[in-house]
Amino acid sequence: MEKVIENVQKKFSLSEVTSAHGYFITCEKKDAVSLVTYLKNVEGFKHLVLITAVDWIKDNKFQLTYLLNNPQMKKELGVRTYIERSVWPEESVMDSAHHLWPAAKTYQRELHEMFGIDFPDSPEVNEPLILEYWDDIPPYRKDFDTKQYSEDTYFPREGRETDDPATYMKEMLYPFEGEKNV
Amino acid sequence: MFDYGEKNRELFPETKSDGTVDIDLSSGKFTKLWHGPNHPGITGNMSLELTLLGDEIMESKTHVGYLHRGFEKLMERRRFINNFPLVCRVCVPEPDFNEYCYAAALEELAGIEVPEKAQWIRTLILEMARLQSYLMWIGGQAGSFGMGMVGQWTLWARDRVLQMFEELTGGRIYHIFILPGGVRNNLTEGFKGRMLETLADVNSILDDVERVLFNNAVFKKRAVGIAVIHPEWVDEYGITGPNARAAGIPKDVRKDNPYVKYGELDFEPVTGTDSDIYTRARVRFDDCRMTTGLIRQILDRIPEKGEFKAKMPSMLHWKIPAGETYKKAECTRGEYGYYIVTDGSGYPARVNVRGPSYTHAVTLAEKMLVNTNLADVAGTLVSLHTYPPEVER
Amino acid sequence: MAKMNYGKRKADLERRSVTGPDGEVFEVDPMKNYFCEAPPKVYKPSPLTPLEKFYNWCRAESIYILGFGTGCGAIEMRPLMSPMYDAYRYGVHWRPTPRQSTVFVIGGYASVKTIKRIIRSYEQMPGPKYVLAVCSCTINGGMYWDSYNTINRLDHYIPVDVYVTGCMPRPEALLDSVETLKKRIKEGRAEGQNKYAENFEWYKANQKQIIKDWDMPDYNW
Amino acid sequence: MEFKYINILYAAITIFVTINYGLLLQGIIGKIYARVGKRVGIRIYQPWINIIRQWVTRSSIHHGIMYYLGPVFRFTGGGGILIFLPVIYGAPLFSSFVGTGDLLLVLYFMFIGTLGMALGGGEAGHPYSAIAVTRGLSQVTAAEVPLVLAIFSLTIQYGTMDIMKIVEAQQGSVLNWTLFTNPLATAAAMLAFLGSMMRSPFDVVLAPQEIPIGPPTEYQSQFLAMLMTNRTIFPVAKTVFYVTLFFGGIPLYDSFLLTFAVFFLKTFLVYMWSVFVGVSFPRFRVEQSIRFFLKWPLLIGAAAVIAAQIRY
Repeated sequence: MEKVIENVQKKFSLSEVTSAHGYFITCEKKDAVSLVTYLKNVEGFKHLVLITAVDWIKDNKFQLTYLLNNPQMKKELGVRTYIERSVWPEESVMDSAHHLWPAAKTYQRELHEMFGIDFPDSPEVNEPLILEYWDDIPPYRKDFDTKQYSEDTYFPREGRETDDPATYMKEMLYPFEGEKNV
Repeated sequence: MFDYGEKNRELFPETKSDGTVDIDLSSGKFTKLWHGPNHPGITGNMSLELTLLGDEIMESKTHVGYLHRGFEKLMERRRFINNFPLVCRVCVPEPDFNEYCYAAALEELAGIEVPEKAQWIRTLILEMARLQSYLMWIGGQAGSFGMGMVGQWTLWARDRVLQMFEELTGGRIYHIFILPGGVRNNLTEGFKGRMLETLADVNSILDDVERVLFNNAVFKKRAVGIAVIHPEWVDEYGITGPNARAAGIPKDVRKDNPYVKYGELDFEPVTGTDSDIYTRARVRFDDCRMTTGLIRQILDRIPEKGEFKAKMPSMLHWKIPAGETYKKAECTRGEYGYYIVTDGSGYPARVNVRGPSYTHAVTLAEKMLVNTNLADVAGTLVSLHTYPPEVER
Repeated sequence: MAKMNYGKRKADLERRSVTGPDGEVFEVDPMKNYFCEAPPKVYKPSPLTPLEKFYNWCRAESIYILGFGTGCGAIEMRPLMSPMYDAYRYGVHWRPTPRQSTVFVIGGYASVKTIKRIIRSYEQMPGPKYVLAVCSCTINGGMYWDSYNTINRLDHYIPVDVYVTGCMPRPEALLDSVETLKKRIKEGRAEGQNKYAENFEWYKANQKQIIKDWDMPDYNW
Repeated sequence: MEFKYINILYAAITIFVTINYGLLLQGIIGKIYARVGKRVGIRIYQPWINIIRQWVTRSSIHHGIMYYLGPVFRFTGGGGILIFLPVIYGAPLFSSFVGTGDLLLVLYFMFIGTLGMALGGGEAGHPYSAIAVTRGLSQVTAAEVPLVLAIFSLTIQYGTMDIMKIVEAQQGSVLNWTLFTNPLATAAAMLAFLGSMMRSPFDVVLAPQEIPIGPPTEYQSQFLAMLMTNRTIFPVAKTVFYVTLFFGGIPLYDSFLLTFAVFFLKTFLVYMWSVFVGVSFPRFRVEQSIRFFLKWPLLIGAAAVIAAQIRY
């Protein structure tokens, strides 16, 4: 695995390599798809496990993760890249990877719908996959408050109290243990 | 004698240069069929939009989202330990794989060592979950071809396994038994004997099913040579689990990246060659048989003494250092994975669930169903063992 | 959503003229209810009390459940059909089409996309029809009380006869709920269909509030 | 045979008795199905409640004139077979219109029920109904071919198309049954019987996992009750038809109990043949079932015709 990362480092500029809990490498946005292509075609990472995004709202960017699997080495390698986080209703844009794996299409459809990240060339990317006529902020973005939305829309039943479990249990159930551990 | 040879393509509409058919609904040659979500032949609450020419499917589109609850969003609002009741509900027939993946990912990030005995009990729970899920699936596969009897028998056997779950965990469907640091409880007294009895019942039912279903001439006629997955598709479409193994590619996370105690167990992944509905059914059935054997091995080797839970910090104030990891397990449908990102607070920054049905039900099914018969839709979907909640979560 | 392509399907719902395979041109209005435009009616029970009692007994003893697994509660429906809990003993059957079923079992949470189908199926069922709401999610949202995509209270959208609590309720609880429903039907108290007809405006307003693409007739028989 | 008005009453009684007998049979078969699946099964009287339940449905909709007439056609088919057959040979009550029509008429009635269902299901306009209608008509046509060949063989053997005479020839000894005098025709007809009983492997018409649930997808309330009544008449009428032609009919004995016992045993066993096959096999695809009927049953039927031609 270290050898693969060395090979990659010769060709692409990696800003970060972590191997504490599985191998993850970070590259620049413009390199991401070509790096993934290289990993697939040369290093044998043929199996696309998932494509997903993380919303780092404080740093104002999206992290995209391509998780690849090498069936020969039986190891996973995550490729991270950061793209600019646009303010809704503007959409962030990323290059599509559907030409490498047909399965990537679905992940990109979901990312477009749930995060508002557009993949311009990906087939059917503009068609909704999960939601129907959603006209709010894409729900997986951190600035979308699902509790507020639910309370406004779906008639919450009265009498339901929500307690923060930490304080509730500290006061009611384990007064001593709770204090000890804080 | 009655082989009509190649289909008379003159009656068909124009095919384009890439082999796809030009679908013009206004020509009156096509029928649009909304297959589901209220349809007994569809696995769960999802729907297929089929375009038919006669009995043949020209285009298929999968529509999911009927079961979307926004788990990944909800998990970001809850503490790590509060998420356990949520994760098991991602996939209803076998919740334990979710619990295991989530717990294992947290342990990895927080650096918690799981005791020996807890690992054995986890292996046992995971195999029992696999067994009950397979038993339900066999009934579904037989039922999709109109043989309801097999489903009755296997569901009885599944209920027997669920009773054992109930004894161990207190729940029939959702167990919430695997927690970070170990499991919730020790084995009950006399559990081994009762489990062996149950396994004997299950095995006798499996023998019956083998006789009635797999040696059935009509079942063979319906299932052999239908809905073939080409081995090349396996990497392209991200096919895992029994679907890949039936195509001759021995992909099994239990063997490839042994987790919990699978490294110490003696087993070989079942593979097939033909990759049609019959082979996939056969691979799953043999896998089910193998699972009963694995449970016997586990019961023999499970240590009597030992801790079943590691010493954990107070769960309510549990903060996990920043990091990201991907943990996977082999469920009945393939590779099940949790990708977790933490930022050092008491809440996860992002949880992404990778269900095997994600590619099986959407991209693969859309490709496979083209040019099959309408009568084979249910059988094909069930043989892929798709399950919608893990697609949309 | 800025770029989501919702327009393609919307065009299918517009009024247009279509040329048939034999050259005939006819007008199609998908939003028009071709069979019946009447709103639901309130049905009065038969004036002959003993007869109505007999009818209600029959309605109670022959329960056709719509085989629509709307949520995770559906997983406990299969054991009901199988040897361990055999619900056929109590006159419970499953039917695949809403036209022929009388009891709708809502298995747990209903997402917005599903509740639209639930309403359609419910309105297509012939009356008197009954609704069993299974799992906590139908009562107050349950586990998903703060989710953006699941409803919290089912009784705001369709009338509910019997609730079953628990997540997930055991098959015995489901059998017990069927017995409770039978009791209510025999006493003549399960008049969900009439309740729906009487409060039609209120139900429709609630439904339209959450379903943003109301591309179906206001009442579909 | 001259026409008497009392025969209309007799025919009505025959049909009424058959409905109740069919419902009883349905309950028993449901029980047997359940026992094979290790269940307790439905209550024996459940089919009666189900029908009444559908009759007392409050709201119902219809889709046009053929939607009304479909169940009527189907009822005509089932009832027509019954009243032109000697249900119990020698009892005037249960052989009301026998002699006014012959075998061909009964065969015609067998088909008209399916046709009625096709028209009614087609009018309902559901795509599943339309698909099921095409499936059903093609399969019934295929299954009819061996049956017609078998009946052709019978007419050669007995030299007549009069049902009364065919039954009469089979009386006396068990060895006089067509089963023993013309086993080839019986075999062909019994295979064709499977195709018309709507049980797997030939239940492509209903096929819940493929096209739920076939032609009656849009039928509800009283229309469905009518169809359910027909579904009880039709199998009984068919089994009586087969018993009459191939298994010696049901003669009238001195004791009522003995007559009923013979009637029950014969129809039940013939019915059980389709149930037995239905429990043990999954469902064919439609073209597979058509090919099945056009292969061995057709050859057996043709052989029966040739054998009858040579022998008689």
